[in-house]
Amino acid sequence: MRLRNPFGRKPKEFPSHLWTQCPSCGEMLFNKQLERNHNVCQKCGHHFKLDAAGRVELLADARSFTETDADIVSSDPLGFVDSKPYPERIAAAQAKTGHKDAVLTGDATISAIPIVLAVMDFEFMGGSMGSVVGEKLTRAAERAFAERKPLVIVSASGGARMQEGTIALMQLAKTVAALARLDEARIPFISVLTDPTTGGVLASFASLGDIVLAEPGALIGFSGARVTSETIGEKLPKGFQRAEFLVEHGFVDQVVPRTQLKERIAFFLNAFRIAGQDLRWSL
Amino acid sequence: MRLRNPFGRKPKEFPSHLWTQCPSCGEMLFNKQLERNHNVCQKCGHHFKLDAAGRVELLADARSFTETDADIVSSDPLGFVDSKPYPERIAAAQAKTGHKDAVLTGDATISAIPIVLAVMDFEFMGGSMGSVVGEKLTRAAERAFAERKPLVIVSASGGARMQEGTIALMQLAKTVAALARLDEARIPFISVLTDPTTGGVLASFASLGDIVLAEPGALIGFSGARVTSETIGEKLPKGFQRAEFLVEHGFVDQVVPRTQLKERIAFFLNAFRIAGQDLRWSL
Amino acid sequence: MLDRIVRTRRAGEGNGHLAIEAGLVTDATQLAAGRPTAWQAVQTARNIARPHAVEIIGRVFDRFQELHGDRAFRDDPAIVGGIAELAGRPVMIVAQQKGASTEENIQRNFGMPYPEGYRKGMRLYRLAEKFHLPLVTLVDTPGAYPGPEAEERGQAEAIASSIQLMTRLATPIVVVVLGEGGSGGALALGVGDVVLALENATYSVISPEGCAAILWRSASEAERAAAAMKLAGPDLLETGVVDALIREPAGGAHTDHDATAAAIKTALIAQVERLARVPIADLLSLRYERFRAFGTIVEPSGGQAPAPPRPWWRRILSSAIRNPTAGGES
Amino acid sequence: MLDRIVRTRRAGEGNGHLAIEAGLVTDATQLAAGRPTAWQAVQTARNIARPHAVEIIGRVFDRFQELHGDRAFRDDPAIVGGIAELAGRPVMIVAQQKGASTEENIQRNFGMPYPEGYRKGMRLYRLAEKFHLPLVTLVDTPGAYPGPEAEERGQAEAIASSIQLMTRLATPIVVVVLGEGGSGGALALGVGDVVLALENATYSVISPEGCAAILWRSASEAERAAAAMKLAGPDLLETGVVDALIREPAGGAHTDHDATAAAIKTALIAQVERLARVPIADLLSLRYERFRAFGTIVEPSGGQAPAPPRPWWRRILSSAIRNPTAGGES
Ligand SMILES: [Zn+2]
Ligand SMILES: [Zn+2]
Repeated sequence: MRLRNPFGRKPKEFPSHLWTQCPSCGEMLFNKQLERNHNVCQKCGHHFKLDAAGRVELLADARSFTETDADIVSSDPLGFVDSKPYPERIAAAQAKTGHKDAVLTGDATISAIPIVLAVMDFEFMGGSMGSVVGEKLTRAAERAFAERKPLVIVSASGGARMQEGTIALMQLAKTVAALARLDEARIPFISVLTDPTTGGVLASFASLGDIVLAEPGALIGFSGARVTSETIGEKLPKGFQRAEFLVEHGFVDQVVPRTQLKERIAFFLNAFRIAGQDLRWSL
Repeated sequence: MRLRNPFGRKPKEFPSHLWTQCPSCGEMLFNKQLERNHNVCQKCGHHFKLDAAGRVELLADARSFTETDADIVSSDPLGFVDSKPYPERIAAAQAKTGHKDAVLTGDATISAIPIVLAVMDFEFMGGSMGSVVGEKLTRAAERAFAERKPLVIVSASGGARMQEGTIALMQLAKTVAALARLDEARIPFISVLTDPTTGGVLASFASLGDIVLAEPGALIGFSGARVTSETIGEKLPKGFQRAEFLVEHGFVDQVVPRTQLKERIAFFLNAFRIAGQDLRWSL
Repeated sequence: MLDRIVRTRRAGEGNGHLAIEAGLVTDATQLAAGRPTAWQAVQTARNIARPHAVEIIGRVFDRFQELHGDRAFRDDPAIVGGIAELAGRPVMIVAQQKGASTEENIQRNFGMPYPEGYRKGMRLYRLAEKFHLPLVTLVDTPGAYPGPEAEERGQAEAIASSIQLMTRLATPIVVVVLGEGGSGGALALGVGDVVLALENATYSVISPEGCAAILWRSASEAERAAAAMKLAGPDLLETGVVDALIREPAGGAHTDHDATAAAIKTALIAQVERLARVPIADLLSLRYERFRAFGTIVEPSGGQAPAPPRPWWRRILSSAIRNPTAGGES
Repeated sequence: MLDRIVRTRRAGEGNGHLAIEAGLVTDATQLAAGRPTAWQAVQTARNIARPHAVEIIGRVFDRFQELHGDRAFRDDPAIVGGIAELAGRPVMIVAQQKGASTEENIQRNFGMPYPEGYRKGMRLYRLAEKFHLPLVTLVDTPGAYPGPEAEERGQAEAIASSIQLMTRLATPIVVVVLGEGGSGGALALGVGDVVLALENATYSVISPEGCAAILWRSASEAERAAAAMKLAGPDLLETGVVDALIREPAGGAHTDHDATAAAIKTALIAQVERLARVPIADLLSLRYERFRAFGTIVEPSGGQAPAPPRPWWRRILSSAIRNPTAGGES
């Protein structure tokens, strides 16, 4: 019988550039294999974070993704400086991720259904939403509207980007206004919540999917658990703000393991598409 | 200083055909004066039940009420007999109230605003809704729709009329379907809940007012408090299913003392009427 | 002066748009002799071994994907909803779910929904309308839950709103009463273009026990109350509450879940297919009239009940046609 | 290759439909010299003696009739709504209410709404739309309540839905920020055709304390954070977050409630009167564009941001005009 690798212990024979320890089951996972499994632990199913490129690969049909608005970048509307200037933070995030900001948008197909796809990247300044994320998502929604294609947004965000002040807050209204037009036009919007989806992103577009799916164990909430816990000065209920908790409380349709996500999205898009083809309905 | 009449004691010098004791404050009230005050205790404001005729007098402008569909009566679709046949129960209720069934409907004005008015009478078989109540309310809503007049329904009911079986239940769908047309046409519907409004009446038209008003202390609920109490086998919270409780829980807009009811309804109808006159709105 | 008796609709006469499909019973005389008493129907409808919604869904539909939650308070396990395929056609399903065991019954609250259950249903109704999915509802409940928390969260409001939404939902609706159709809590899922019921299902304004407790002042008179209330399948056909019955296997649905599901599937495919061919405006108009017609009254004046007004969309459509040279409008 | 800088809208340039009304400040240079620091504005906006919504409503409107409840769970005292008259015109009011005392603050939850508060607001928004009542909202909140029960009942969903409903509500909306405009919890009442603010009001993406705790890892750096976030009146004018400021009495609104209310009343009457003359389709289109324009980005390709598509109602209206002989459509 194989000995279980004790949690938290990381033997020397597993160098970290090659191996990752699963925080859930303690298993040492070979990085290449983990990546091939879309960052899901083969042993216990724990979902590691997945960056935007990995997310596109997971969901879009091979070679179907064409990025749009790839080169728009944030300016510094407020001249914001905390421990370092905002432009330096952006530059660092760009260097780290290879992307210009915290969302990739583009056209793609999912199981041959043409869609507009947007995926957020938590690695880029915590997936925070400023002018660029707001603009790209709004353009994505407007393109979905103009071309009558379903919109799929995969969220991963700590909320609005403080360095853009109230302008960042206004992105909540800007994005959901564009979604309102999709809604009126009966164009499907599927929202996928991944770990973590919190703050202003959850309080805007991410909550408004016709279908809302979430990955297992994803942290999903309006306020940080720390704030909430301080508010009541006591421990929070078990599983608080986790995907499964949100299903119980009525805000998420399904928790879907990452490996089934593409097929599940395709099912819903197909159902809406087939039903919508019945022209007798349009009164 | 005047001595307070002790609760529950009814001195001989107050014969009951002339005097009524207030169950809330114990005051002996002279019947004629109580009636002039629309059955509200002058001392403590306790609201006694008010029959349909008194309700019309309270709300409609003097001589403005024209009853409609006054003569339609219930048949006995199921041949229902419990301790006595259903037709005998109806006959007894008709003799007692002077009306053909548990609702009066008609055209009226409230502070000179033309409306369709319906008032239920709890004295008629507990204000229960069978075919006649359902038909008269539906015709009232259809007339309000056809003539674009606001609809005001004052409810007082124990629920659906068991003696008409499933046909009584179908009156819930029949009445709310007619209200749906009013809603689409943006014709105001004001629902007034009086003591008691329960069961199928609350679970249909009575809950669907654009504005929902209730009289102080009125019992308002879906299930009888006895059923609810048995369900949990314990005492219910204080004020459970009373009008004020329903305001706290979000289902009633205002508790309005009977003496202010007419003026309050007129305020809302006027606001909707004046705003609606602005034709630029009709897109 | 002649009394005019306005009668309630009957399945055979009033509906006018339900073709008699193979296997459906639209006339009680089609049923075998020796039909069960009302009380036997009540017992059969409540039999814990009877197939419940989830079992029926699994046998009738393909690729069911459950959707959870009311987007406001809680996911109510007493109401199950989601999207599935019916013979290849995507449909929305909203169903009441009793348990097949004590454990499941506790989890499902014995099929008695809370207000949030009805609100989940309404969310799915709207989703069905938005994406043109026909709606199938499965009714099986002793009634809406009567507990104090359900009262606090607005059981009556939820039922009223759900009934109203169904009366105007712009997509075809087929209702199937599987077991108990318990009062307003059942009707909240019960407004459709076609209402079917299994042969031994019941549909009543109050439970027989409740009726007996109030009118006979004794719950033990439930059997008598059940008979008086005319709540069993053949009665429902007679009063038009249901348009047709779906035959059960000889021993009752609980003796053969597969055969029961197969009969339901045949009926649903035929009805959804038929309704999907009707223009939605006509469907809404007919649905209004279906429920408008319920009631048995006597109008001594001989006065005519006012004709139901033309539906607003008709009036709007005809008033929108302003071009006097356009022909064809008479 | 020339970088194209897409700038955020500014009150002075982007709005295009806000006439400079007497008494409104649309340019920060109009303000007195020696304007308060951001931190002073934060303190003034939070002053417990500052007039709160209910006091303003009583002074600005006539015959206010409060409407209670979300029709699903609870009446939230942190949100006050109802119908009143503004110079004789019926309007709907939805406002956040802080307390003027510790007792009232406890009752009002310090002006921090629960999800049911936003849902009450949404019910009233829909009622306003249904009956053509212009909507006035008054914003004054530290933020939506962050407690666990608020999370359980969907604080984020409620805010998102409320924002979205306001973006398409077919009635004129005037927003007035009275004191604290705290993040998403404020924006849930903050989407309007015109957004005004009292001179010392603030509007921010997070509280200065929260920002400091995260970015400076010390809540005591709140003063620095307040300045960096550009949350005070003149900053909001500059970024176009508000269209105009309403002057406060010299010592601040808390020194003279009557004068403050009078200034608000003058502004509201003028704005509601003006907006009521705009066809609703144009209003919705302008409202979309008002919020669509927020954001400051650099697009190195020099590519043009796509023109916002024509609103769907325009496209529907023009495609509905099929008669080729009809003139006037170019
Ligand atoms: Zn693992
Ligand atoms: Zn008294």
